[in-house]
Amino acid sequence: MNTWRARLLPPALAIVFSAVLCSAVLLFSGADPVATLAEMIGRVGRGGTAVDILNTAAAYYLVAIAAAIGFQMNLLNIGIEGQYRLAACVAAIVGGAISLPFGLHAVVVVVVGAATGALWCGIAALLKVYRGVSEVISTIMLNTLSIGVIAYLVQTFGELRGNTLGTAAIPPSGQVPGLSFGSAGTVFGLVLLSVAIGVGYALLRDRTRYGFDLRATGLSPTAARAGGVDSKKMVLTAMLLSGAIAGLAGLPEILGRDHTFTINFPTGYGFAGLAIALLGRNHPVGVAFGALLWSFLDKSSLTLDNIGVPKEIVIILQGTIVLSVVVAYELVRRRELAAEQRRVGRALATTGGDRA
Amino acid sequence: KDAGGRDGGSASGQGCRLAPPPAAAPATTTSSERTRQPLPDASQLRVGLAFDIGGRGDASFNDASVAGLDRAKAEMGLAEVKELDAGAGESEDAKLTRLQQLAREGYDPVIAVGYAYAGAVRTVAPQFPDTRFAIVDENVQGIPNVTPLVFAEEQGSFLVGVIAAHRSQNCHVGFVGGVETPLIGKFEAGFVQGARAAAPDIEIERDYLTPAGDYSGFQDPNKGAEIAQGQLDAGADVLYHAAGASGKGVFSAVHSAEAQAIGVDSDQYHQPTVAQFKDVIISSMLKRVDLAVFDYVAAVARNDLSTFPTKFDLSIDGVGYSTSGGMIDDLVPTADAYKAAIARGEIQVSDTP
Amino acid sequence: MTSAFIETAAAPARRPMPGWARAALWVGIAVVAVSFTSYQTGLPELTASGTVQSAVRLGVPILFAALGGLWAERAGVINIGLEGMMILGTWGGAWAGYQWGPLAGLVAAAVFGALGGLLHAVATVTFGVNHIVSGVAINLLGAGTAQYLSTLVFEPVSQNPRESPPVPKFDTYSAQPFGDWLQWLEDLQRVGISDVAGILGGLLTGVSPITLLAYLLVPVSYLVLWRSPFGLRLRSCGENPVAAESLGVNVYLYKYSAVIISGALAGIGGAALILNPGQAGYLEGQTNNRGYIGLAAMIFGNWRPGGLLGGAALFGYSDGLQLRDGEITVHALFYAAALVLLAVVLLQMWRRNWFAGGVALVAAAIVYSIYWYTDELPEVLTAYTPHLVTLVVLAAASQRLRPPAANGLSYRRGS
Amino acid sequence: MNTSTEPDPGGPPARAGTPAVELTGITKTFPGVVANSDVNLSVAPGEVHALCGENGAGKSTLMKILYGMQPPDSGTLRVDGAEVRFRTPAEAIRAGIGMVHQHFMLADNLTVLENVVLGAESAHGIGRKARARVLELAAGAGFDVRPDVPVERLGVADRQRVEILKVLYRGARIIILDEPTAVLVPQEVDELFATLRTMREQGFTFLFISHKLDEVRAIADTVTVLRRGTTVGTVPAAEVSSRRLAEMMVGSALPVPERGPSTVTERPVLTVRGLGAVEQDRAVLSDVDLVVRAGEVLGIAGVEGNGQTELVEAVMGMRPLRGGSVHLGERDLTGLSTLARREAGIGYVPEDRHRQGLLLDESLWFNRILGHQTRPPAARGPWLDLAGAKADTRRIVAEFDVRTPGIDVDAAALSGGNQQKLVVGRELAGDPALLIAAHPTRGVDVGAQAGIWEHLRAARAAGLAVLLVSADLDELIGLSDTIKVMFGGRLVADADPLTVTPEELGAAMTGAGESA
Ligand SMILES: Nc1ncnc2c1ncn2[C@@H]1O[C@H](COP(=O)(O)OP(=O)(O)OP(=O)(O)O)[C@@H](O)[C@H]1O
Ligand SMILES: Nc1ncnc2c1ncn2[C@@H]1O[C@H](COP(=O)(O)OP(=O)(O)OP(=O)(O)O)[C@@H](O)[C@H]1O
Ligand SMILES: [Mg+2]
Ligand SMILES: [Mg+2]
Repeated sequence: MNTWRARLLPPALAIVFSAVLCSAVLLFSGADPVATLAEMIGRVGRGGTAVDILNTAAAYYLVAIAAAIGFQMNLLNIGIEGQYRLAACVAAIVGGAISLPFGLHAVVVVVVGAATGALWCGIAALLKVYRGVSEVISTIMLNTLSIGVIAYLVQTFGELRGNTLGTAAIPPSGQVPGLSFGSAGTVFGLVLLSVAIGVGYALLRDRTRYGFDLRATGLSPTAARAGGVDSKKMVLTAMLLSGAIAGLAGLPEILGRDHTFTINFPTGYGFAGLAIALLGRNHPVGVAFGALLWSFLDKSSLTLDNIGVPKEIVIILQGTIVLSVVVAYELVRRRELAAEQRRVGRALATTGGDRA
Repeated sequence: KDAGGRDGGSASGQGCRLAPPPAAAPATTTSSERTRQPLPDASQLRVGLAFDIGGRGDASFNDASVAGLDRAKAEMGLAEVKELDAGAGESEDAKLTRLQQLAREGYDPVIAVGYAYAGAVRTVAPQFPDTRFAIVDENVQGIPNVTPLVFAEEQGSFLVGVIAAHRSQNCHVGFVGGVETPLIGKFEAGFVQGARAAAPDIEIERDYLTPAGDYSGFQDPNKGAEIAQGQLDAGADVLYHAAGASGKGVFSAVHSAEAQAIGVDSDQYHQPTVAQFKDVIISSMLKRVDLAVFDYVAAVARNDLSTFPTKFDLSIDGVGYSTSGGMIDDLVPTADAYKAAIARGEIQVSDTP
Repeated sequence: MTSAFIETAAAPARRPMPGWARAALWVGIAVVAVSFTSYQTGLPELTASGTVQSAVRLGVPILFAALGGLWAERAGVINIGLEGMMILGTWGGAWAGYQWGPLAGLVAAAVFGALGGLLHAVATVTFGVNHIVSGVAINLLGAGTAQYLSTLVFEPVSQNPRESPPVPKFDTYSAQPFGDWLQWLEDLQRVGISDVAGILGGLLTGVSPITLLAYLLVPVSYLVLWRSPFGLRLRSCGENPVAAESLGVNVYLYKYSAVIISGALAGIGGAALILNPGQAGYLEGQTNNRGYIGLAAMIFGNWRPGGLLGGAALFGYSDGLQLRDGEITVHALFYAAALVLLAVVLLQMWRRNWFAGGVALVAAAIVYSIYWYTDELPEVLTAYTPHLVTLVVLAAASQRLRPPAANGLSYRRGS
Repeated sequence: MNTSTEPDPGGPPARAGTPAVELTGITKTFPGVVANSDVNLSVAPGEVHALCGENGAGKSTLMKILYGMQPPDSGTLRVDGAEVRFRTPAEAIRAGIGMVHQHFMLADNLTVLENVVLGAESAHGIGRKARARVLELAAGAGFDVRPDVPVERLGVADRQRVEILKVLYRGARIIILDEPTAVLVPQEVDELFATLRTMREQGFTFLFISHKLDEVRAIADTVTVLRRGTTVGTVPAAEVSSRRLAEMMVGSALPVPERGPSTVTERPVLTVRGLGAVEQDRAVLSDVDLVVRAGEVLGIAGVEGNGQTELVEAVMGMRPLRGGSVHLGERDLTGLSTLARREAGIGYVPEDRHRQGLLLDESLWFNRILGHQTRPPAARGPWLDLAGAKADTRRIVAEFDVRTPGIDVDAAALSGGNQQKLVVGRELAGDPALLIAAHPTRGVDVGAQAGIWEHLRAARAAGLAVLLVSADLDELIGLSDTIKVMFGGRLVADADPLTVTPEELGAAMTGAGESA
């Protein structure tokens, strides 16, 4: 199903449906949905919101790509949450402890982040390949365990600044300068890393042998095996890759703004990543739009306090979008499949099909 | 059917061998003296308030800052207050945005509630040099338009430690922390020192729900109850909690064991969400965020921050203990003696456990 | 004419122990190991009735979630949305409980959870959506809806958008005077007797109706699912829905019922967080991933009621223990683990399975040396003992697990 | 026969003259396919009525309509003279119809008893009474059954008995058997037929589908032939020859695969030595030796489940070995991965094209890449060569007459025969030295079948070595230069395709002595 209709219709339907549902909820609770939406959109033009949306979308994009790599193979890496946080923590510790020339320093930090994410995810991968433990359960457990490991690391290697426990600051040689828009904020330099990862993912998925193996395994493990794809190896490498990309997600903020990992480091990107990957159907461009949409909803929801609308409406909106987008995809898929079968049938009938 | 619950750790002992309290001495200046100067007119001020997670209704420092502003409205005619709420696990830029939004909309002063705003205030304050910022719980220094509102939690906790030691029949008390952060560490440190000062042989249980970074420890009353039950089972009979919403669980466990509890931050005896347990809340460690906020607004209205206290400690009643319910009335002289000794500097209370 | 049946169906020479007997054996070994450890290390907490009660209280919400998972997955629907359904249950329970008392709260929690289940069923059964995807969405929706409703409904009363006002609780009941007698035995501090008394006392005292319901629902789930026509049909939908449909079973209907029941059970799990004595009302974030843990407990228990009871108990016990001086008590668990591993070694030797025995022996040595060379564990790590234990046990045992054959597959009638 | 097994006297006694089942004008279309078109069928009570027809003729579809699993587009159904309309199998069951499916419909994890009583719990519950009834029915049909064994532990013949018990338990009087003998060895077929005869005496009516014409003539009273979805005719089984039946089925003389002149050379391509494999402590392959030479088709005959699948998987490197070696030419493949073996020059037509051959939800050109993802024209180094893959897909579509509107449609949209042609075209691309073809024409219509045979012959003439596994003995005899018979995981006999008959081969396949 390669038609544009089949690709764009479901997300559009889903967003419209979710918007209608949320409008109903808003009306029910006595708020004005049009004003709410106008306020949220108007918000983008104000202050640093546009830049924040972009910056957060970059992080969301990374976690979503990490999720998408797993999804391509029907692997559910629910552990992205733990991977990006642990990776950010370890990368910040290393970044604060070493001293290298400008540029190289940041590269090392990025590599450490990716490696940490990959290793943490690798535990789940090994358990799955060699012990048959469902990655869903193991990554859920690893998410919780990562909290303890982070607490331990920050306590052991961190320092106290006021009331905040954080890792040693990364010196300027390891910081990544951003693109400043004055009072509208600064776009992180590592947003470019997200773009690069996106391009890499697109190439990998559609143009390389590895990407083919990945998709083939996801579509039919049995057919892939008969076609010479080593499924154990694919599970392992896909999980490592997913973990590595997840490990990058916290770094734009750390290298671009905070220069340290504190115990207040944001949470929740991992689950957002799963949802965004679904929204964008694992497609590099689709996921980019999904990340921007998610980030927009997040950032502009901050303004809902101003007009007295509970900002939890945005979580409902996000949940509805995810659910309705998959339902819409399924409905459109069924319709397209039937249509295609009819089309093939007709084509065969005219070329002299062998039946009836 | 169980009647009052099992007497897991209820008092059966004879109490501690108590150390004599320090000699009482004339009290030093208190805030009541300072505020005796006439209140300024704040009707020109529009205050922006940025909450930390928990937000309005947390019955803790968020609510206390609201209370301070409410009083400012009532007594100084404060014109307008704008509150913005925070979300759990949000990223730094959300905090930045919140402060910037308040500053840009012309709110002055802007009060950031919670040390989580430390980085954001450091970033935003220089961008708005004409706006005055205050931050609760973090000693941000070196930025001219930022005023820290910090407290000597360890001193207040010291006093409730003394009270706990005097009230314990088993000579065994407990501390339940929510999340093992440095800030909560100050509560633990003070409580332990206070209890030891009053009863050198006392046994003290100390537990946290979760380690640093896992903020679910402030939001899990069930685990709070289990930890408290564990301490009660171990023999503790007076528990002090600094566990946010998980404190409810502590109170309920204490309640069903018919032991005694000490609240935190505000006077929890009067707090509606735990009203069913009030008869076991013998006291609360008071952290007067309301007072600090009120004083700060007054100082801003007066346009004179030079005499504003650098730390709200016992000497200016920035921290203290409550006596609501009258369950510790007999201990007031003792506690006040310790209080005076601390205020005089005779007793130094360390802020790390 | 008869030979083929005899031949292919003939049981292997060494008839394996029935599942329940094996489970009981291992429970026995674990209890003995822990009692012995408690005696050796001088830590009565390990088997104190208080610890066991704590384990029960912590385990009950997980048990409900696990039962919810069991019902859904036995009908072939993976339910990772348990967490969201649990959250809905906490909200519903607090809302109705606040107005009409705990019993109404329990019912409302079940209804709210069931609504989440219904949504999951619509998505997965009717629309054939990937079960995990739907579950993730329901977790988002459950959390968002509860927060939104809480802002609308609770804030005016409790002054806090994240909390409900206090909710009336169930009373607790104890098997008196049996409980006192057990307490007396426990206080004697005699090896073995006191431990068993502690464990029994913990199970039988301070029991609330919800806990009782949890105890009951395990055998009831077993009887319904394995001993009733309804259960047979339901399970057949998880094993081979096409076959079931060909025999006139309305697969959609059974899947819907199963997922809705699953949601209701998860909702009751949520209610257990607010209606049991000593617990607060609704509080944002209070489920704290217990739904996921329930799912893990169910997998751990091999999709069987008795097994998931074991999973929930293990989780509740290690959580209860780590909350009581975890640095020391969890450390002592290493000693118990070494003992259990020794039992495994003996068993494998007896079966002449030298390699497995050797591995277990090495593991026992490692675990014991950790115990020997350290005095306590860092608290930041012991806080997550239950999760680590789950992971380790799954790694050791998951190859024996046997999920329903059609679990997670989407089924469409007539294709 | 034990009289206690008398079936429920629930149904009305069949009156002579009223057909037990009468289907008139049944039409059923699937997207793009007319499966049944104006089918008429009349089955007398108490007879065994056979239904014949080539693959895809619409037999299964017709039976599914009778059993309420699929609604007909038009036409009427009568059971015992009364017009019925079944929306679900439950309604058909209530009308006394039972069906044993071509692919068993059993839940492996459930016990025999549970499988039998499922859906019919209202009769005797699921407890003691049900067990007694099952044992009683089994005894009546001459089965010995252990109700508490999980079905997964049963062999095919026993599973079929469970299926029959299911039907009996529901009190069915009219029983549909869809290709019941496909999976059975001849002795088991005999046992089955004995059961059917007994039950026929007791008044049961059977609808019996089979491709094996001599079986049909052995058991059936009447035969109806379907061709391309419509009824060709109904004849008494006693009066019709197999040849005549075959002609009715295909409309002309049966196409026989022609071998053509031998092209066998002396150059060994595939050499397998001492191959062994085990599964759960059971030897599924032991000590298999074989050599396939360039230009040779080596056929493997065997009843399903005797190690053919395992042999193919072992040669393809998809199954761990317990011993032995696999050489391609001089090269030792024993430790290599499936991919490396494919790269070394093995093409592989798997036995189940849906599960193993195709990515159904992807385009034809994407499917072209599968198995060739490391080689031109599909790939260049680590990169895919999409243009090359598409061009080669167009070539396959043209050369192999794959009927499709284009190469961008999903593989799922093609009919089975066209899917199979695509798979064969793909596996013959890149000039492999060896082709492993497992059931290359299974479920494929005659036209496609002839096309596939033609391509195999052409490739063989060009020097390709072929290892052919097939359950279709005519195909095997017609195509192979050498035939080996597999039984119980061993190669037990050789046969010369020039002289061997299907009957002799069939005997050898059951392990009954050495063949010619
Ligand atoms: N569910 C379906 N959807 C689409 N087409 C179908 C479906 N079921 C059957 N068909 C088509 O209907 C035709 C008749 O199929 P049917 O299964 O009745 O054949 P059959 O005579 O049983 O063949 P075989 O001998 O292989 O069992 C086939 O061409 C098949 O492609
Ligand atoms: N849903 C479907 N869509 C398209 N084609 C189908 C569908 N179902 C079946 N077919 C085609 O119909 C053919 C026969 O279908 P069916 O499922 O009845 O197989 P069968 O009769 O059991 O075949 P076999 O004898 O090979 O086991 C298959 O070759 C398949 O390609
Ligand atoms: Mg501790
Ligand atoms: Mg068929």
